[in-house]
Amino acid sequence: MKKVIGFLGNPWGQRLTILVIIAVVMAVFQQNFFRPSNFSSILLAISLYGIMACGMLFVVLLGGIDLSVGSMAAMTASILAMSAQSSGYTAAGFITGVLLGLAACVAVGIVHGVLVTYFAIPAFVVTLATKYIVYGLVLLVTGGHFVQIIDKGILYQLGNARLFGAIPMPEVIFILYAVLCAVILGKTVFGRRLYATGGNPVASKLVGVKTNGTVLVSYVICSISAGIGGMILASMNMQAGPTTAGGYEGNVLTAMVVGGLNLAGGEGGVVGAIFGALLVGIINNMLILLGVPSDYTTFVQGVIIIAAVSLNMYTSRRSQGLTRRRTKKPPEKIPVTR
Amino acid sequence: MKKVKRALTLILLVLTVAALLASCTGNTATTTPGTPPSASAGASPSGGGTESGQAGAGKLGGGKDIYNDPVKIAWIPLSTAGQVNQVIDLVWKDAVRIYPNVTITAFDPGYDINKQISMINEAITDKYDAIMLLAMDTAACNDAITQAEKAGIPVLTVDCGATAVHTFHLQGTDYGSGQLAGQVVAKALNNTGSYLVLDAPAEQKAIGRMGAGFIDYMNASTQCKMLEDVSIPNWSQENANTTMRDLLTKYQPGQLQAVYCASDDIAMGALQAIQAAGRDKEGIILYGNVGYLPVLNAIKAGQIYGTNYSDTYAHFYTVFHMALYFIETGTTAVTAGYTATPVVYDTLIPVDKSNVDYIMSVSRYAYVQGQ
Amino acid sequence: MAENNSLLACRGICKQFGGIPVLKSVDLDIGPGEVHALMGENGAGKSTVIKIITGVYAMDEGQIFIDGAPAAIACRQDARERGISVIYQELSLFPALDVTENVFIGQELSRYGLTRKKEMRRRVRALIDKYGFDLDPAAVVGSMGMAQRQMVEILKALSMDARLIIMDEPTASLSASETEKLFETIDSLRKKGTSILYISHRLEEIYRLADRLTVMRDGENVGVLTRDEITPQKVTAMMIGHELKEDKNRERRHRFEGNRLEVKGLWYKDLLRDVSFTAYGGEILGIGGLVGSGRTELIRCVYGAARPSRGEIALNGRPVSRSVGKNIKAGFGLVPEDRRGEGFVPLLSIEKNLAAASYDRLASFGFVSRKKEVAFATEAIRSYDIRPPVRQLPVGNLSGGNQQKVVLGRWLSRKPRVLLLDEPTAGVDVGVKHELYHYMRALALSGSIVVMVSSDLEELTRVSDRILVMYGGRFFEEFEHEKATQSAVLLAASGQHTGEGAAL
Amino acid sequence: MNTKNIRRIISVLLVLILAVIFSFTTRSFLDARNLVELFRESALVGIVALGASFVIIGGGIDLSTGGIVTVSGLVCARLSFIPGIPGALVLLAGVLTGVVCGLLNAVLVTRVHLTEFVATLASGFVYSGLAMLIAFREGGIIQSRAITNASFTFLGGKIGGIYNITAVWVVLMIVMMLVLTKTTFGLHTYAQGSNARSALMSGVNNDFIKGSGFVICGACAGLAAAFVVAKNAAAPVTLGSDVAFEAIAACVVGGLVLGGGRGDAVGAFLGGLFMQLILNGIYKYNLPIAYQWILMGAIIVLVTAFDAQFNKLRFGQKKPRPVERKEAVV
Repeated sequence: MKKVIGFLGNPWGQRLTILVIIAVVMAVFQQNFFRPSNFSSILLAISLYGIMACGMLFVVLLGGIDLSVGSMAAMTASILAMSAQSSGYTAAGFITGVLLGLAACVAVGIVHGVLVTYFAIPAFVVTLATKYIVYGLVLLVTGGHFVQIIDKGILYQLGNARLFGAIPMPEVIFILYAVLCAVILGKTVFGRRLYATGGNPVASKLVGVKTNGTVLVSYVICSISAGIGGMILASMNMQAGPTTAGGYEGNVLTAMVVGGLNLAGGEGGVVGAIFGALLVGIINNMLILLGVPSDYTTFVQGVIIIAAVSLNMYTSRRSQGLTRRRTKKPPEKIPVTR
Repeated sequence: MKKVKRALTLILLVLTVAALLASCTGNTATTTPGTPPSASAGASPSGGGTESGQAGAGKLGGGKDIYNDPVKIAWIPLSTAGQVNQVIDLVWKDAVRIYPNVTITAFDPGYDINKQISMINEAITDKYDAIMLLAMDTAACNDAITQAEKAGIPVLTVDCGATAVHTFHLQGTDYGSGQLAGQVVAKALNNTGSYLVLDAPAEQKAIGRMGAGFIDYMNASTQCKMLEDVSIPNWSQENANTTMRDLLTKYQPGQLQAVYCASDDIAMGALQAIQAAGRDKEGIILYGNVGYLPVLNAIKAGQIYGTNYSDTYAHFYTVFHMALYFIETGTTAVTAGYTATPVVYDTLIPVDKSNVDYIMSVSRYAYVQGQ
Repeated sequence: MAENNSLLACRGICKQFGGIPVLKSVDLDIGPGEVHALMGENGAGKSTVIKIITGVYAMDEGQIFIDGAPAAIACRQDARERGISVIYQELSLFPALDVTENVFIGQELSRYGLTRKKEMRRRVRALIDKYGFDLDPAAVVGSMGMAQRQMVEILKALSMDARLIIMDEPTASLSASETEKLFETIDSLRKKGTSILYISHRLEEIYRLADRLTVMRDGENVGVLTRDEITPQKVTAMMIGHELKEDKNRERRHRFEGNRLEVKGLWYKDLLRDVSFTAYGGEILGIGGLVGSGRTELIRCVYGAARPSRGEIALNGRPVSRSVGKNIKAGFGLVPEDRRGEGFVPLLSIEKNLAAASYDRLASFGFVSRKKEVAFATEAIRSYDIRPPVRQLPVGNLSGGNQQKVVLGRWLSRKPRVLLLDEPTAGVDVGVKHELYHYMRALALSGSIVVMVSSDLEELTRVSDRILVMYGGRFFEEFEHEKATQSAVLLAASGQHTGEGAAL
Repeated sequence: MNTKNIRRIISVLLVLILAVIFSFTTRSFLDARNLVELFRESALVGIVALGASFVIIGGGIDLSTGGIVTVSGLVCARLSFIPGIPGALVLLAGVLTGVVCGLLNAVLVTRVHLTEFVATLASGFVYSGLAMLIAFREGGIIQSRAITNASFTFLGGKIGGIYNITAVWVVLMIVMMLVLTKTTFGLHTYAQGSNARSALMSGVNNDFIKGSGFVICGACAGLAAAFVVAKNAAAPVTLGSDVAFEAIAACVVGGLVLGGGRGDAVGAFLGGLFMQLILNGIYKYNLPIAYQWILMGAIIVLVTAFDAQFNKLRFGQKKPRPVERKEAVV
């Protein structure tokens, strides 16, 4: 038994067990699951909130959260669509649209960073407020209507073109973005600083890490990822408006949680975020392939999240932390005086 | 540093209060709440020229003079963000241009049932003359609707009605559209084959009954077999795309002959999925609803079989005129003693390759897109 | 004192942690209404005794008598019921609650769940008047100063009608006026019959307060002195025991005139008043003084982690910048006092913690070169013998000594020009302690400046070449290595000149 | 003038400023019917905010209140169709559903040791999913059915000009103020929010306090749902769509701090009222709905920025730690 708990202890053990369970279920009920076209459709389905999950990872590693990813995506989608439409779908219009959108993301990211570090407001409240504000701004800018994208020019290619004829652009961008985030986190000095600040901000300060700067940049990266997701969505749907990417923060948060990331910060990597997004995608795909009536999907998703997270929490506490922690601190449980 | 932050926060707080004051007071200039509504029972009929040639009709009966008295109409949709709203705003602009004394206030519940109910209450408190409503739930708004009717405010519902008795209901595109689509698709499949339905979001199926209409028709008068009725969250195109791709994995070539989509967004999503899976050669019949421009173009290109086109512009223009009529005659379900809500069915035109050019020339959508 | 009339008597208490004996048959007698002081160097076992008396740890052998009768104290609750309560250095109050609520938390007077606020407030006011505190029962604790918070803690103890209050270093973070107020409080407590076990390093406090003083060294009590027997010389001699002979093979040290750190006229809050000193390369400069005398703040100002109100700091003539990052590049390094809180990142691996400060060398254009990083870490693990030598192991799982080696290794591998250390060997087992001294010595001999703040008198006198003792926010006395004795340093730390060193 | 009063005055001021502005610049704000409706409409988020304030003061957070409202509403609707069942019993069933959901949250947090954020995020999905399972169906399609049980819909109406839900909201607020200030349970909740470790040391049973916080929050959500369903005589499946976030925003505007230990029920009450006041104002001025979202977001940020600065000023502690720093488990 000891070895099994050990195996389940490390993250890869958990991920493998979950995947094996899924494979067994699908082998029994719906063999089509194993078709290559199914995997590419899952990858396409998760590529958008996969990109956002990679961005959100930077913030979660610092113990923060970003609820405004959905509204940010709607903002950049609308900006891109409107700038393309107004410029007659020229390449210049497309470029300005992209730059404008990203600039708006950077601005909101900076606002998040400043409010969380210098004004010490919890990230939950800041991003909840900006979610409302950004949605309001998008409503104002688009007048509440959807902007149609008629032309099949470069804007269309962004979301619908296929690299080497087979791989859709959103998947390509998702894979590139995931690699980029992995490199930033794993290979750059900024990545090292991010993990240090997430694990112990005071110690990082004493080692020369500008913690406030790191937090600010990670909120900007999270906003930019949401923005990129929004732009791809606009081009895939050939339209953009205030409710584009509605409710995406729910999927991204679920991906974070199911991916085994600990929301208090300091732990987890791009692989965890991607696995989380993949798992969410696979679950949705399974529910449809198994013919689960749509009314039950929310219920099943909730139960699966609880199961995945409890498994993750139970095993990691059992195999590493729990016993060690108990001896270090004085006995937690003392008799209640009342 | 600390003093700077504290000062900054205080200034910001004062600024918001000032902005509040400015935005509210500044705003009052445009609307005219200040002047009490002239309960002009006996306003003299003014022969002001009206576009629709109702010269001299003046006042029919107990209500207001819709040509001169200030009239306030509330428009409460599911949410103002959406495809169809562009045309609706166009209708209100044209309507107000013709009847300058009428102001139409658009609310935005943002798909939240509690906000919609409080907006209906708001309209009652502010003594609007009529409420045009797209009910979010067939039963939840009943109480508010009956209160409005009792307060002498006619409630006109559009597309999504309510079970409570109210003044007028214009049955739009949903159940009827499903039935009509059933006819067209059944003919195309000559009554055999299996189909999929990409339906409204699970919680909104009650107010978007296209899927139900389609399935009822298919079961009643054809041998077509329904494979699945899948709801698409948020009516969004990308969700339709991913769901359709999964369904295509499930149903291999030959197992699927037709797909009925509850809205044109969903139809475009399904089309993208079919093209991406390289199965557009199989001749799967795709049928949409409402008739947005992108779908009309796809029909022209032969990628989508057809859709039900309803002239949204005329649709809402009718509701506006009915509202004026009720205001003018002062009739509500209570005063007229209705025991059931009078329902008028809107015209639906099935569009396919043959008449798509004609429809595009007539459709307000093209006009709107072309701006 | 005869056994029977002492409030609390401990006989032959032994305790060992993981095989290492911490207490070797300790005896302690505290009479009713007596202020009994307990002194001893860090690691003499003082805090372990307290934890046993208050039921946090169980003792291996020995007996505790209360009012002459044997008493078994198994948990915090037993101690509390027998009237023993303790005030730790970092207080355990609730900033959001008011004084009354803080005092009565956990033992509220209540009828059917409803708190009897008026009754509790009346009791608190009665206690306040009885002992002459100036506290308002309804004031919110969060907005109070340190002294007032301590009074609330005392009130809390008194509210459990404590007959013995144990105070652990209470004046460490108090200003002079606040300390005076605390002494008045202790006097009024004594008059009312409450006995106090007072743990402190400050000799002048002991003279003023203590009726009796027990001195401990290396887990044994060395003797009990009554008030009139207490003299600085006797106390320090008991605390230090035999002076270690000079270790002969001590390399001749010579000063690198070229590498010097000058600090002139440093002022910082009310802790540092016009502090000036010069540290030279090639020597280990020890900084003595008591807890809370401003030593930590001094080296943090030098390092750039704290911002002094006035004063200049120069390294070889060039002014030192106020940003930690620039200083690190310029060759500074700091081993902080609170290892767990400020020393390392527990979740990150040994490798990443070691390399944390050296990415200016291990990375180019923002990209970390894995090869260099791995080499850097392996080299550090090998040369500082960090065990277990597994690069990927999170530092949180290592033992105290190895954690300190990681923190020290992080700086030593950079060959720093100035290394500042704050209590480098606190809580580290003896074996690792000597290793750390060796590394510090080697760094100094290579020409770097090493400044070590320490409360461990033996470490201070044997390791440092020159010792500056702080007292009252200023440098009080300077000792050369040859003439420095532990007792002289301890006396200097309490503001007593003994003539060995040069008065500053 | 201790800090609690100052923070409360700010909340009252916020509400008063808006009320004064609206009464002068619109014709219908001070109209009796509008005020009565305003208090009824803010009662849903208000009552849920009261429940959520217990969890927040104890240092936690509850994202599942939306799901609880929806599932409790549907339980009431289902039960109301049992012939002859008294309305009060249906109401009680709604509250019990909320309590059961709160219990599950408590078990997830205290026994399964999930963090509050993750546990309630997931349980929120479970409850709204559950609601869809027990919703009324006609021909397989979710269709909310009008409730005909008179004794139940009576509860949704008015007694003496004031809606029952508003009266219950005010009474609940008073009861909660008493519980928070006058009982040991309330004191322990504050203690746990203010300094969890030393609360444990002084004998506060943290798991019990945290658990009962979730149960109270669930009960309040169930109660609010029952009243709203009684008023509308229908239980749509989208009843609680974004109640969870609005309730937390209401608490924050009312002076509660997400770290715990500060703020009280009056703050949550005023916060709930303030949120609806903004909506009410927006409707009056024919302001495009965009301003509603922008105004709400701006005010949340401003009030919390002021709070954070203000608390640092009063308590002088280091930056309040939003997320309790995790002991190194690995």
